[in-house]
Order: sequence, then C-alpha cells, then structure tokens
Amino acid sequence: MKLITAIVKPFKLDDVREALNDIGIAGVTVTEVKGFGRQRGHTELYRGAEYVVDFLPKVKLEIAVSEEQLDSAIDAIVDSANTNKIGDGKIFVTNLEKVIRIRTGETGNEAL
Amino acid sequence: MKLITAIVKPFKLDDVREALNDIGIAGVTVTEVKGFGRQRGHTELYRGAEYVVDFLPKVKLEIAVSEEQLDSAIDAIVDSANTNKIGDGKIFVTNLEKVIRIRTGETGNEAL
Amino acid sequence: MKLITAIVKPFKLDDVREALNDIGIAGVTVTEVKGFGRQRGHTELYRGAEYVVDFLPKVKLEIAVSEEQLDSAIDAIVDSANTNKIGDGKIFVTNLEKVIRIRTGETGNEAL
Amino acid sequence: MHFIKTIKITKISLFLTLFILPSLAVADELNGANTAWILTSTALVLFMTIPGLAMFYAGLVRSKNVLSVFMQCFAITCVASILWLVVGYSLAFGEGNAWIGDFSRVMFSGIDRETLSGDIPEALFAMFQMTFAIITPALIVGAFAERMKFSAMLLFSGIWLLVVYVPVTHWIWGGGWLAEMGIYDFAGGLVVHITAGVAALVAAVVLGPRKGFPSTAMPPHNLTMTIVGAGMLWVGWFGFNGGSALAANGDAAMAIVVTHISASMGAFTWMVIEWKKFGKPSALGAVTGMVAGLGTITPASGFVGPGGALIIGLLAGIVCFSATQYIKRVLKIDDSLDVFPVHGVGGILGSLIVAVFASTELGVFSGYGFADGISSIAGQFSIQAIGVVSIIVFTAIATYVILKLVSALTGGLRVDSEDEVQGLDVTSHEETGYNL
Amino acid sequence: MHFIKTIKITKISLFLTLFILPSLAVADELNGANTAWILTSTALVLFMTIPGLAMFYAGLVRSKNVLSVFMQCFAITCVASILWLVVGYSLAFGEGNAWIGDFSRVMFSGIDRETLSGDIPEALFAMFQMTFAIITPALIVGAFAERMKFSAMLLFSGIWLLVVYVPVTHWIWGGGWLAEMGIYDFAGGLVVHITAGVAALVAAVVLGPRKGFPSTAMPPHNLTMTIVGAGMLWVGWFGFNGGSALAANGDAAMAIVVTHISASMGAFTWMVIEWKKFGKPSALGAVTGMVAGLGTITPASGFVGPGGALIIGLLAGIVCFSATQYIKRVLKIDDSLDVFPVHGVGGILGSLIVAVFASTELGVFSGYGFADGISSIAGQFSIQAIGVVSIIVFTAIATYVILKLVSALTGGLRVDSEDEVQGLDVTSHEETGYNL
Amino acid sequence: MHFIKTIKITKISLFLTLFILPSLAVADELNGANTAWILTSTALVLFMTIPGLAMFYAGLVRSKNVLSVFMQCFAITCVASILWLVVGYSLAFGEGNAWIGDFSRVMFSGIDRETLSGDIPEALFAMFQMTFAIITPALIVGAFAERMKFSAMLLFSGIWLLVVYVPVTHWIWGGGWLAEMGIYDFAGGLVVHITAGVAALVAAVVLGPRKGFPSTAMPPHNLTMTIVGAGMLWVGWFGFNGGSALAANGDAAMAIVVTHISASMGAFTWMVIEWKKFGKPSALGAVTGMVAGLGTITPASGFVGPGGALIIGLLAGIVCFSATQYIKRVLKIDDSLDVFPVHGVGGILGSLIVAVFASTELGVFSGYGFADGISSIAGQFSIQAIGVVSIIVFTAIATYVILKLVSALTGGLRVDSEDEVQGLDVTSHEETGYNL
Ligand SMILES: Nc1ncnc2c1ncn2[C@@H]1O[C@H](COP(=O)(O)OP(=O)(O)O)[C@@H](O)[C@H]1O
Ligand SMILES: Nc1ncnc2c1ncn2[C@@H]1O[C@H](COP(=O)(O)OP(=O)(O)O)[C@@H](O)[C@H]1O
Ligand SMILES: Nc1ncnc2c1ncn2[C@@H]1O[C@H](COP(=O)(O)OP(=O)(O)O)[C@@H](O)[C@H]1O
Repeated sequence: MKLITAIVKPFKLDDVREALNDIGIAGVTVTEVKGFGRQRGHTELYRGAEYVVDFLPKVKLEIAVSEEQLDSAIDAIVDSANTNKIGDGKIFVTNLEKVIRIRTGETGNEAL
Repeated sequence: MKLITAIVKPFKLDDVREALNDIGIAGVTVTEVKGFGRQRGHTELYRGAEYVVDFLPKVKLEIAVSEEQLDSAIDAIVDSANTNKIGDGKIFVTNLEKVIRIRTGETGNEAL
Repeated sequence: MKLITAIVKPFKLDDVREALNDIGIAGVTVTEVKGFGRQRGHTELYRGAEYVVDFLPKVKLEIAVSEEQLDSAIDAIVDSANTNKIGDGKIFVTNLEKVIRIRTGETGNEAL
Repeated sequence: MHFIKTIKITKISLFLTLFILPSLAVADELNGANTAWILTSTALVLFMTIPGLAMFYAGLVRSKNVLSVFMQCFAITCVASILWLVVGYSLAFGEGNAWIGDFSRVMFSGIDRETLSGDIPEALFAMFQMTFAIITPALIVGAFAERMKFSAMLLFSGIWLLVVYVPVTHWIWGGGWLAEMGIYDFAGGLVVHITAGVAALVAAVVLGPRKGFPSTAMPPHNLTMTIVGAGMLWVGWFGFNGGSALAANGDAAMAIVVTHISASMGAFTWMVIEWKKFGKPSALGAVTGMVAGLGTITPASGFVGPGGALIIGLLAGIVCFSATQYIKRVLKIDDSLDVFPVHGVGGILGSLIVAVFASTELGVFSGYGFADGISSIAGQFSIQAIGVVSIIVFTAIATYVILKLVSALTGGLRVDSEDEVQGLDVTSHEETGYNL
Repeated sequence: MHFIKTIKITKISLFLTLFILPSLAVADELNGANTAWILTSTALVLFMTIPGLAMFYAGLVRSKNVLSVFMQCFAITCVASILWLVVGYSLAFGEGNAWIGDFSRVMFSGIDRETLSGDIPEALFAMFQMTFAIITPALIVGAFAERMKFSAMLLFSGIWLLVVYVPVTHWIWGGGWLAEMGIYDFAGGLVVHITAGVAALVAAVVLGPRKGFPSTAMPPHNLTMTIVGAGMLWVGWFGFNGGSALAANGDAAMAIVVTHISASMGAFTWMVIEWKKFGKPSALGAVTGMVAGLGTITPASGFVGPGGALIIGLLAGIVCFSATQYIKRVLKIDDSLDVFPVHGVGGILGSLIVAVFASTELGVFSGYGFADGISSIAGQFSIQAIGVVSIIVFTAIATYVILKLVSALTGGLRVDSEDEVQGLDVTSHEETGYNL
Repeated sequence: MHFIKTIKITKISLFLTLFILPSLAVADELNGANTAWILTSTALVLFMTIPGLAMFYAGLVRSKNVLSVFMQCFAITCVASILWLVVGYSLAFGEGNAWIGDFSRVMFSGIDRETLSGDIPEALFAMFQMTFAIITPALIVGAFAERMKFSAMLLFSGIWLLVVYVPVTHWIWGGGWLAEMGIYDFAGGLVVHITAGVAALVAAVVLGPRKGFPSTAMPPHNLTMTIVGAGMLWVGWFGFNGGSALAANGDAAMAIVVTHISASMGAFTWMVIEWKKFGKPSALGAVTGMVAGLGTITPASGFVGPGGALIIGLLAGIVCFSATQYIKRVLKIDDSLDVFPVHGVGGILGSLIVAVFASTELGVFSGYGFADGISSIAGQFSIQAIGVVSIIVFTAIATYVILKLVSALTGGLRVDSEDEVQGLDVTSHEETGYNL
C-alpha cells in the first residue's frame, strides 16, 4: 500500500475529491497548510507598514491506496488539480507498511 | 523506527493520549484535519440554501516509535479510539529512516 | 528522494526557512500543529476552574529533498531551530518513492 | 413620517413653515426634550449602519471577503454623508416642486445653530436625515457582495443616492406629490426599504451570480458576527422608528412598542416555520425574521397599535420567508444576502398593510387613523399602492440605467474572475480579516 | 425602584394615580425630558440583552455551542416580549391585589399614545419594563448552557416569566405586599438578580452537570467576545439603573455615578484577589467582578451615595469571588456560567446592604435615607431580609416545579448525550458559528 | 469646551457660579432636557472606551496579546474612575487657583442629588467628565501595547491621570490660566488628544520597540474587531463632542454635524491617498482616517461650521497620514498602534486650525466666532499656539519623569523577553483569547 500526499490549491479541493471518487477512492484526509515555493505571495500594507505574506494557502490531501490504485489515483489528481499555473502543487508517494481500521481492527487493503 | 499516523475522532484525543502515556509514549504531534470516508457529514441550511458538510472534523496523531514499541502503540490506539461506530478512523504505519532531536542533535531511538 | 518532517517552535519558522533558502531549498509545506512531549504546557484559570493546557503550539515543516540535499538540509534545520531549550523539536526522515509536479507532470528530482 | 405627521394638521402652511423655510419659523421655540431624543436617535441610526449592518452583512460572506463588506459600508457612510451635506439634503428637503427640492440648502447654507425645523434645530433634522441617507445605499451592498469592484460600488452608491433616494425622499417626506396625496410612510418603508430592496434585485441580476452559485456552498463565515450585528440593528431601530416621531412623546413611545413587537413576532414566526419545515430552527433564521419584522413595521410604525404590530410581524415572517425561498431556489437570482426578499418585500408588505392596521375600527388590532381626508382602508390602500408601484418602477429603471452607466465608466462592474476566487480582501484592499 | 421612590411621598394615593390607573392621571402632564431619557434607557436595556448578555455568555461556552447560546437569548427576547404584551404587564402592574395584578392591561388595552404613567407615556413605561422582563429569564441561560433542549428552554422561560417574574415584580414594583412594607429595590436586585440567580442554581442542579464536568476542561472559546459583551453590559446598565429613576434628573445622575463606581470597584477588587491568590489577574476575572459590582449595586442604586458604592463594589468583589469558588470547587454544581454566585449572591448582598448605606448618618458613606416611616438601619434591614428570604424560597420552589413540568412535557430537559458531544449548534440548529 | 463656552458671557462670575460653587447656584433650575442628553452622552463616551477603543486597539495587535489590551483598557477604566471620584474631579474642577483645583470635591463631597452645575446635576457633570478621564489614559495604551508589564501600566496610568490630565483639564476647562486667556478647546483636542498623543510618543521611546520591530511583520490579528471598534468610536463621539455643549440644543446638533463630516472626510481622504499611493485603499486606512478626522475636529467642534469641518477632515487625512508614515518609516519609533501620529498630530492640528475656521468671515467655511475679546484669526491662533506648545512640553516632561519613576518602582517597565515572545495573554493573565 502507498500513501499519496498531494498539495493542491484550495479551490481545487472539490474537483480532486470528485476525481478520486470517480475512480472509487472515497477516503481522504485533508489538512490546511501554508505553502512556500516558486509561486510568490503578496504584500499587505497596514498603515504603511509592509508585511510580506510569502506563504500561500494550500490544502494537503493524504490518501492511502493499494498498489493497484496508485497510478490511476495520481493521474486523477494531476488531471483535476492542474491549472497550468505556477503553484499548482506536488504529489509525494511514500510506502505504507501497515494500515489498520480502528473500528474493526481490519488491516491491509481491507482497511482502506 | 516507525512513524504511526492515526486519524481519530476529536473527542477521543485525550483517551488516546492517556493510553499511549500508559505504555510509556509521551511524544505526540497532533493536527486538526478534515476527514472524508464512509461516515457521512450533515447538511446545513442557511436561509434555505443547502450546504452539505461532507467532511468530518478529525484529529491526526503522528507518533514516532521504536520497532519494539510499534505493536503495543497500535493496540493502545485501537483500544482507546474505538467506539464501534463508523468513522472511528485509521492507523497508517510508515518506515522512519532517521530521527533527530534538534536540541541535542541525538539521533535514532535516543531522539524519541 | 527523502521527505524531511521537522517539528519546531513557531517563532523559529522564519529562521528555518531562511536557512533552507540559503542552501537552495525554497519549497516547504508548513502546518500548525499541537505538540506533546517532554516540554510542559501551562495552567489557565477561568473563574477558578483550572484548565491544564498540556499541548504546545508547534509548526511542522515538510520538505521533499533529493538524497544529496538531505544532510545539509538537516544541518540547516538543526542549526537554525536550536535554542538549547527543551521542546526544540524533532526531525523525521522518510523515504520518498515518487514526486510529481502537478503543473508539468515532471517527476523525480526535477519535480522538487 | 416627519412630514406626513404634521401635514395632517394644516397641510400646506405648516409644511412651508416647518420644512421648507424653517429659518423663518421664528414663532416656534426650541424644544430641548425633543432635541435630546433626536440627538440620541441620530446616534442610534448611525449605529445601525456602522457597525450594525456592516457586521450583519460581513458575517454572512466568506472570510476572504469580510473586509470588503466592511469597507463598502464604511465608504458609503463617508460618501453619502458628504453628498448629503453638499447637495442631497437641499434637493430632498428644499422647497422645490412636487418632484424635487432646490438648491437653497446646498452646503447646509442658511442653517445656523439657531435655525429650527419644527421645534428642533434644523441642523439636527438634516443630520438625522443624513443617517437615513447613509443606511439606504448601504443596504444594497448585500446584493452585490463578494464580486463588485470597489470603484464601481462607490460610484454607483453616490449616483444612486442622488438620482433615486433623494427624489423619492422629496416625494414622500419633502412635500412632493406622494405627500400631497396623503401617503403613509412613517420611517421609511417606501423611502428606505423598497428603494434599497428593488435596487438590490436589479443589481443582483445585472451583475450576475457569484462564481459557483448556486452549486458551490457559500456558508456564512461568522454567524456570531451576523447575530451581534442583528442585535445592534434591533436596538438602533428604536432610533429609526422612534426618532421618526421627531419628538419625545407618546408617539415615539408607541412607535418603539410596535417596532419591538413586530421584530419579536417576525423572528418567532420565522423560527417556527423553519422548525416545522426543516426540523430545526436556526439562529440565522431567527435574526432574518427579526429584520423582516423590523423592515415591515417601519412604514407603519407611527400609525398602528401593538395588536396590529403582532399581525404585521407574523405576516412579515411568513411572506419574507417565502420570498427568500422563491428568489433563491426558484428564480436562482444571487441576491447574495437576501436584500430584496427581506427589505424589498418587507417594505412593500408594510407599506400596503399600514392601510389596514391604521384603521381605528379593528378592536384590539386598531391603529391611529388614516391620513387627513381619507376615511376608509380602501382609500388609504389605493394611495399606498400608487406609491409602492411608482417607486418600484422608478427605482428599477433608474438603478438599471445607473449600473449600465457605471459599468461603462469603470470598465465593468465586477472584479475579474481570479480576484473573485482569491477574495476581495486581498485583491481589492491588500488586507486579510483574520490572522488568528 | 419606580414604585418605591414615589410611594415615599404620599403612599397609596400616588400609587393609585401613577401606576395602577395611569390613564386617569389626567392632571399630570407629559414631561418630554423624562420621556427622552426613558426612551434612551429602554434602548440601553435592550442593548444589554442583545447583543450584550448574549455575547458575554456566548464567548464563555465552547465553540460548538456558541450559536445555541445566542439563539437562546434571542428566542427569549421574542417570547418574553410577546408574553409581556399579551398578559405579563397587566399581571405585573395592573391594580389587582397584594399578590398579583389583573387583566385590565391585557394586550396593552387602554394604553393610548396619550396615556401617561406618572409624567411619561404609559406605553413607554410598559416598554421599559418589558426590557427588564426580557433580561431576567435571559440571565438564567448561563446555568443550563451547552446541554438544554431548545424546546424545553423556550417553554421553561415562558412559564417562568409568568409564574415567577411577573408576581415578584407585582409584589415589589406593582404595589404588592413587599411594596406596602417599604422594601427597597431600586432597579431590580430582588426582582431581577435574585430571581434569576436562584432559578439558575435550581436549574443547574435539576439538569445536572455537562458531560465531562468537572474533570474535562471547558475553557471559554472566545474571551474577546465575552469582554466586549461585558463592556456593553456596563454601558447598558446606565439605562437599567439610571432609567429606573424614571426621570432625567439628579436621581438618575447619582444612580449612574454609584453604578459606575461599584462596577469599577468590583472589577478592581476581583482583579486584586486573583493577583494575590493565583499570581496573575485575568481579564475574565475583571469583567466578572464588574458584573458582580453592577448586580450588587442595582437594588441600592437610587438610595446610596458614591462612598457607599465604593464599599458595595468592594464587598461585591470579595463575596461573589468566594461564592464562585465555593459553588464550583466545593459544591461542584455546574452552574455553567456562574449565574448564581455572581447575580444571585450579588443580588442578595445588595438587597441587604442597601439598608446600611441608605443611612444618612455615615458621613462620606451616607445615602439618601430609608423608606417612608422607617428610621433605622435595623428597621430597613429587616424588611429587606423578609423580601430576600421570601423571594428566594418562592423562586426556588416555583422554578423546581416548572422544570419538572417542562421535563414531563418535552420528554426530558436535556439533549441526548451524543448531541451534547457534537455540540448544540449543529444538532439543534443545523449551523456552525465559524467557518473562518 | 464646557467652561469656555459659558465664560464668554460673563467671565468670572459665571465661572464661579457654574463650576466652582455649583451648589450655591440656587437661582438656576434643573433643565431636564439637557440632563437627558448629557446622561446619554455619558453612556456614549463610556461606550467609546469599553468596548469601542478596546476593540479598536485589540484587533490591531497579535492574537497572543489580544486580552492584554482589553485588560489594560478595562483596568484603566476602573482605576481612573476611582481616582476621579476620590480626588481627580476635585483637583480638576475645584476652584483652586490658575494651576490646579482644590480638595473641596474630594469623594464628591458636597455633591448631592440636587446640586447643580449650570442647569444639569453636578453629579452628572462630574460623571460626564469622568468618562473623559477614562478614555485619555486608555488612548495611550496603543503606544506600549504588547510589551508593558501590567503592574507598571496600572501605576503609570494612575499617576499620569493625576499629574498630567488633571492639571491640564483645570487649565482649560476648570477656569485655569489657559481658560483665562480665552483658549478654545471644545471637547478635548488639547486636554485629551494632545496629552494622550504626546504621552504615547514618549512612552514608545522610553519603552523601546517591540522585539522584532521593524524587521518582523506584525500584522493586525483581527481587523474586523478593529473596524467594529472604529464604528463604535464614531457613534460614541457624538456624545463626546455633542455632549460637550452640555445642552440639548443647536450647539450640540451643530457639533455633531461637524464631527460627522470631519470623520467622513478624514476617512475618505485617507482612502484616496492610499489608493493613489499604494494602488489599493484599505479598510484599516479608512478607519484610521476616520479617527484622525474625529480627533482633529474635537477641539473645534463647537466653533466651526460644516464647511470648515469638510476642510478640517481633509487636512486631518493628509497630515495624519503623513505623520504615520514619518514616525514609522523614517523615525522608526514603535508607537505600536500609531497613537501620536493620529491623536497627537490630529489634536495639534485641530487645536491650531480652529483659530481659522472659527472665523465668521469665510463664507461657506465660516464658524461661530472667536473667544470673548478676540477679534482676529491671528489673535485666536496665538492663544491656541501657546496652549499647544505648553501642553506638549508639560506632558512630555511629566510623562518622562513618571515613566522613570514607575520603572524604578516596578523593576522595569517591560515584561521579560521570553514572555514577550510567548505573548502577554498567557504570561501576564494566564488566559488565551481564542479557543475556536
Ligand atoms: N520541496 C518541497 N517540499 C515540500 N513541499 C513543497 C516543495 N516544493 C513545493 N512544495 C509545496 O508545493 C507548493 C507549490 O510549489 P511551487 O514551487 O509554488 O509551484 P509548483 O507546484 O508549480 O512547482 C508550495 O506552495 C509548497 O506547499
Ligand atoms: N484511504 C484513506 N486515506 C486517507 N485517509 C482515510 C482513508 N480512508 C479513510 N480515511 C480517514 O479516516 C476517517 C474515517 O474513515 P471512514 O471511512 O469514515 O470510517 P472508518 O474509519 O470506520 O472506516 C476519514 O474521515 C478519513 O479522515
Ligand atoms: N515520539 C514523538 N512522535 C512525534 N512527535 C514527537 C515525539 N516526541 C516529541 N514530538 C514532538 O516534538 C515536540 C518537542 O518534543 P519535546 O519532548 O517536548 O522536547 P525535545 O524536542 O527537546 O525532545 C513535541 O511537542 C512534539 O510535537
């Protein structure tokens, strides 16, 4: 099993979730994060005091998938989150050694 | 070393932390997240405009443990977070290649 | 590629980001988290009702790096986040199997 | 209101004495008590707009647009005040003709500290009226929230004030043609709520819906702010309706009683409807019903009794609730914060129904009688209907034309689509509401 | 208050003239100045409840229940207003007998715009009193916050208003048996604060503690909201106590002075106690002390001088602080927002101690004398004690019975345990306070 | 203000009658209308500080210090009130000599409910003045926010009130040497805004900047709170300036008109400047301009007309905007919430420029004339300049000395550096503002 961590633009969240849903992945855990990268933030002025907001609001999706789902999941995310503009985000994949569903104690692909 | 990522219901947080404490694990990092899964959210109505809140507030615990602690930690979480109701959450385990304590520079199990 | 997860004190965030920048790492994803560990929280009193705030606000940085950048990145974080006081935080390193830039579809080190 | 109530005594002469040439009214003496109450009322009505209405509206938008709404309300306050001083008051309350005032009071010229309007200082009357001229365009903000350009908003509000609000005020309170007919509008059902409500509807249609409406959910970002604002509106409305008596007497007291009762009943009714229909009463529903009750009683507040107010509040709840559902769910018009179904419909309802509950022959539901020379519900109703229809038509046409004009001048009324996504706070004002 | 102060002059006759048969008081003329001030005071007292008290309370609960508290305060405002109009005012201030008024003023019948009560419009007096009838049940909300069913809450508040508040008001301000004895309660120490405080204690016991109390921490979710509400309460209290003079004169002025001084001293004292005892003074402590100071001075505010107010504020801080600790830490009763220790205890303290500081013989701590026919501190004190004890007993029993009745009618007073965990906002009102 | 306006009639005698020996003014009768308005104004001015100013300031700091700012404003309110009662009022308004009052009114002794000051109760006059004595030290909070020890803050504010505010008040409104010269300060440009502004600047310099200033960004944590506070300040200012007429008449009305116009123009101007200069007008800019407009018109509000107010508001926007930039960007002084550039500079500007716009010979920009015996702009201007300079110098020196003294007494004015990083809410008050 793999853990996909995707960082995308907040207003794309619904699209990505729908795309994942379409390929049969309903479980997602979402966190609001601040992103730093190539895309630049903006400058705010408060009574003339400059305040450079160099982070950008992003959302992070964590999705545990089976090996078989991995590629279609990645494709689904890339397709739905892409705006062709800088700052669209990244996808990271790490190996998942174990997954357990707390309610039932099920493990492995069953637990997803 | 392993990194345990557990997603549980918010009101179970204190119980889980206590259970971990009981088996000697005091270090935990907690994030508020939104969960999507089998468990359904609710519908809010604002002057007749429907707003489906399809996420559920969850908390994510990240716990770095040594190999030896892994199983007892998982058991502790499962036992304490279980309500036998849908939406109780998941536990993910990934491999940790390195751990460093910033204050001292210690690494490995020492740093936990 | 590796994923560095660093948990540091909030007021050190800017220093850490600068240190990473200095060694050529500009991309970081930051989450506000609550930390439990050796460092103790404080007690608040509301009309005589005691409320033990046992967590401490921390920030979590996630940084995807190439193998080559790993060590210098770790050093940069340790140096810049260190205050020599309890609660300075931890660094966790996990293996990254895949990285994809959503905008371009680039993968691997290119995508960082 | 102001004008109408006095005209009942000796129609034209009093009119000339009290309002058009107040500085000549040397016979009249300052009434300190009335002055004290209208000073207070002026503060209360300003309080309704800032922070009251601003909070009420700002809580309802998404957090990325919260400051833009505050900013719109504040900027309108400034611009409307200055315009009212420079020319608005004079055109609304200067003698002029049946359609518009004149330039005799430009820059409040001829208004000294001793000048009276009735038995209060004319400076005070002009100032009290200024707070009405502020809140009316501010009410429209709810229709185009979260998408209108700040520059276009400012230009629109200024022009609208002079082209729509000022003449309508003259017609009804400044001795114009509707005043002559004996129309009843105690504190601004026609002058304030119908004009604002209709303008809101037109603006919502002309601007088009917010990106994502109605498929995307846009829940209020801070209902606590909205409810606090609602509380301030309720309290401030005592100055709005009670102050419109222009005196500290039983008329003001009774106006406050009926205002309060209608608000309570409107809120309670809305709550009960939601409870029945959706299973749960919501706080937003309660405060919306409250505003509906307040808006609806406004034109009637000096003419009806507590029993009538109870029924008016009940009807306000039922009718405005239905209107809200209809506009949003059936017509799918994005009058974002429901200005028309609450204020417009409430204003229309109240302006018509006053003809019923002003009657002295309804037992416990009786009011205080019809306008001078009118003797039946039907008689008063037909005048009210003429007023309602003509003001709706005039406001709709004028608002449409102004919007088109402003659009041409500012290169489009809306911010561009990306800015709308990112939010107006950062893109129009380079600020963010919260850094908690 | 109202009643008591005038009765001192020519006890029964004035009583009849001013309050019971006000429409017959043809000899009296409207006093515009007094009317202006009571109009203002009415707005101020409404402001105390919405948004003042609503914010004060809502900030103290957890964020999942914030709207439920606002909703309770708003719904009580509506229901209490309607009940007051329909029957409450008549039963409280109608002539009736020593125990209860009558039905002569049902639906405010017989109250015209010209009808006077003393030298202000009776509509205004009834409206001013309505705002007191609103805030009293709203105060109780703090006791059962975060766990009571909305339907049960509404039913309880309505019945309680008619069964407890209305008769007690009649006894003290409506010419009832305590009024006859010469009891002192200027602005509602007994009528408002003791009744609400005792009802709160009973409700807290009957409902039982919130799930998790006292082991789980339930810190206030938004202290800034609480403090802002506290500020509004302070300002609004000028209308509460100052308006209770029913005139714009030196009595009102002095009532405001002592109110303000007691609030300042109460807050300062609480702050100092916390500083000494816990090492740090808290903002919540300061505003709690302020409310304690305000509640305690309320019954005394027309009878004591600034020196007395200083001592009363000091005692309020000390006594209410201790009471809070005792109820919460020793008795472990979950009177969630400390209504009894602050309002109940404060009300008792103030209602008794007025007997001391009304004395004209305390030098710089002197007040303005005892009730008609009473000549010593002991004399006044014994009357006050009778009032305090009988109102405590009556309120406690009646509240208990009402709660049991409502529980039977609504199938239990509390929401179910899962809903309590999830929060009342979503489960009772299908809304959330914040979407920041 | 108060004093000045009456002195014009029969300088010394009236002075003695009205202010120094008010209880002897038996010939005068209570004016209920004026009393009603000043009762209201007193509530409005208290409302300005709590919650108005407290919210305005608290929204501007970082969220870790939000409660500390509220706490400072509340604690100052308590302490200033008590000090004013005990000795402040007596030293400010007791007869005394040209420099300071006396002890005749200690603990408000000699002030009964019947005692008059002019035609209003002296208790009311003293109470109205108390609200000014509260807001002035509270204004200074903005300078040392986020870093001053609570104990030091409290001690400083109390001493400063007695050593700076009280004598300056005596000089100008208590019949002191500046009053004798015929200085114009209607509602506190010199007494309130210059003293507070200058003290703020001195405090900012003595305390030093916040850790991280100016390199670290410290954006306002909750601009919605600041804007709501600003709205309350605007409304409350009607009581501040309008109440300073001490009567419900045309003077009060005109004071409110000019106050409102200057606020509108100040806000509008600031907005336009930002728009031109930075590309976008900000909400914070608008409300800052509004406060600048209000502060600047304050000393002039009883002496100028609406045309003058328009220009004063315009100048306030331009001058205070420039001052803000200069202090922050050029001098790099961390007057954290810009007290000096807004209130200090605005107060200076207004106190000088009143000499121009009081002139009756400026056509539409005319005012209501100079002080008794003065016949030219230059004549009035030189008196104003003397007042401005002497009060600046006196305040600066006295504030510096007090700060050094308090520093010695409390072991340093600042919290320690770690506490500053963690935030004052937790470290000084063991609380947190938000648990959303
Ligand atoms: N090396 C990295 N490690 C972790 N997160 C990253 C990294 N680089 C970028 N990110 C995240 O991805 C977001 C987008 O990256 P950015 O460089 O702005 O544009 P793009 O995605 O087009 O390359 C950033 O805001 C940040 O949250
Ligand atoms: N595949 C997944 N990847 C990541 N998080 C998941 C996944 N499936 C579920 N979750 C998380 O676990 C929570 C509970 O899952 P859900 O399917 O609702 O119930 P259960 O835990 O009983 O299976 C979700 O709200 C979500 O946060
Ligand atoms: N085993 C762990 N797993 C995950 N996070 C941890 C663990 N131990 C500590 N942390 C995180 O690191 C922070 C600092 O740890 P702490 O024990 O307080 O001090 P130190 O970093 O000096 O060892 C904690 O607040 C927590 O967020």
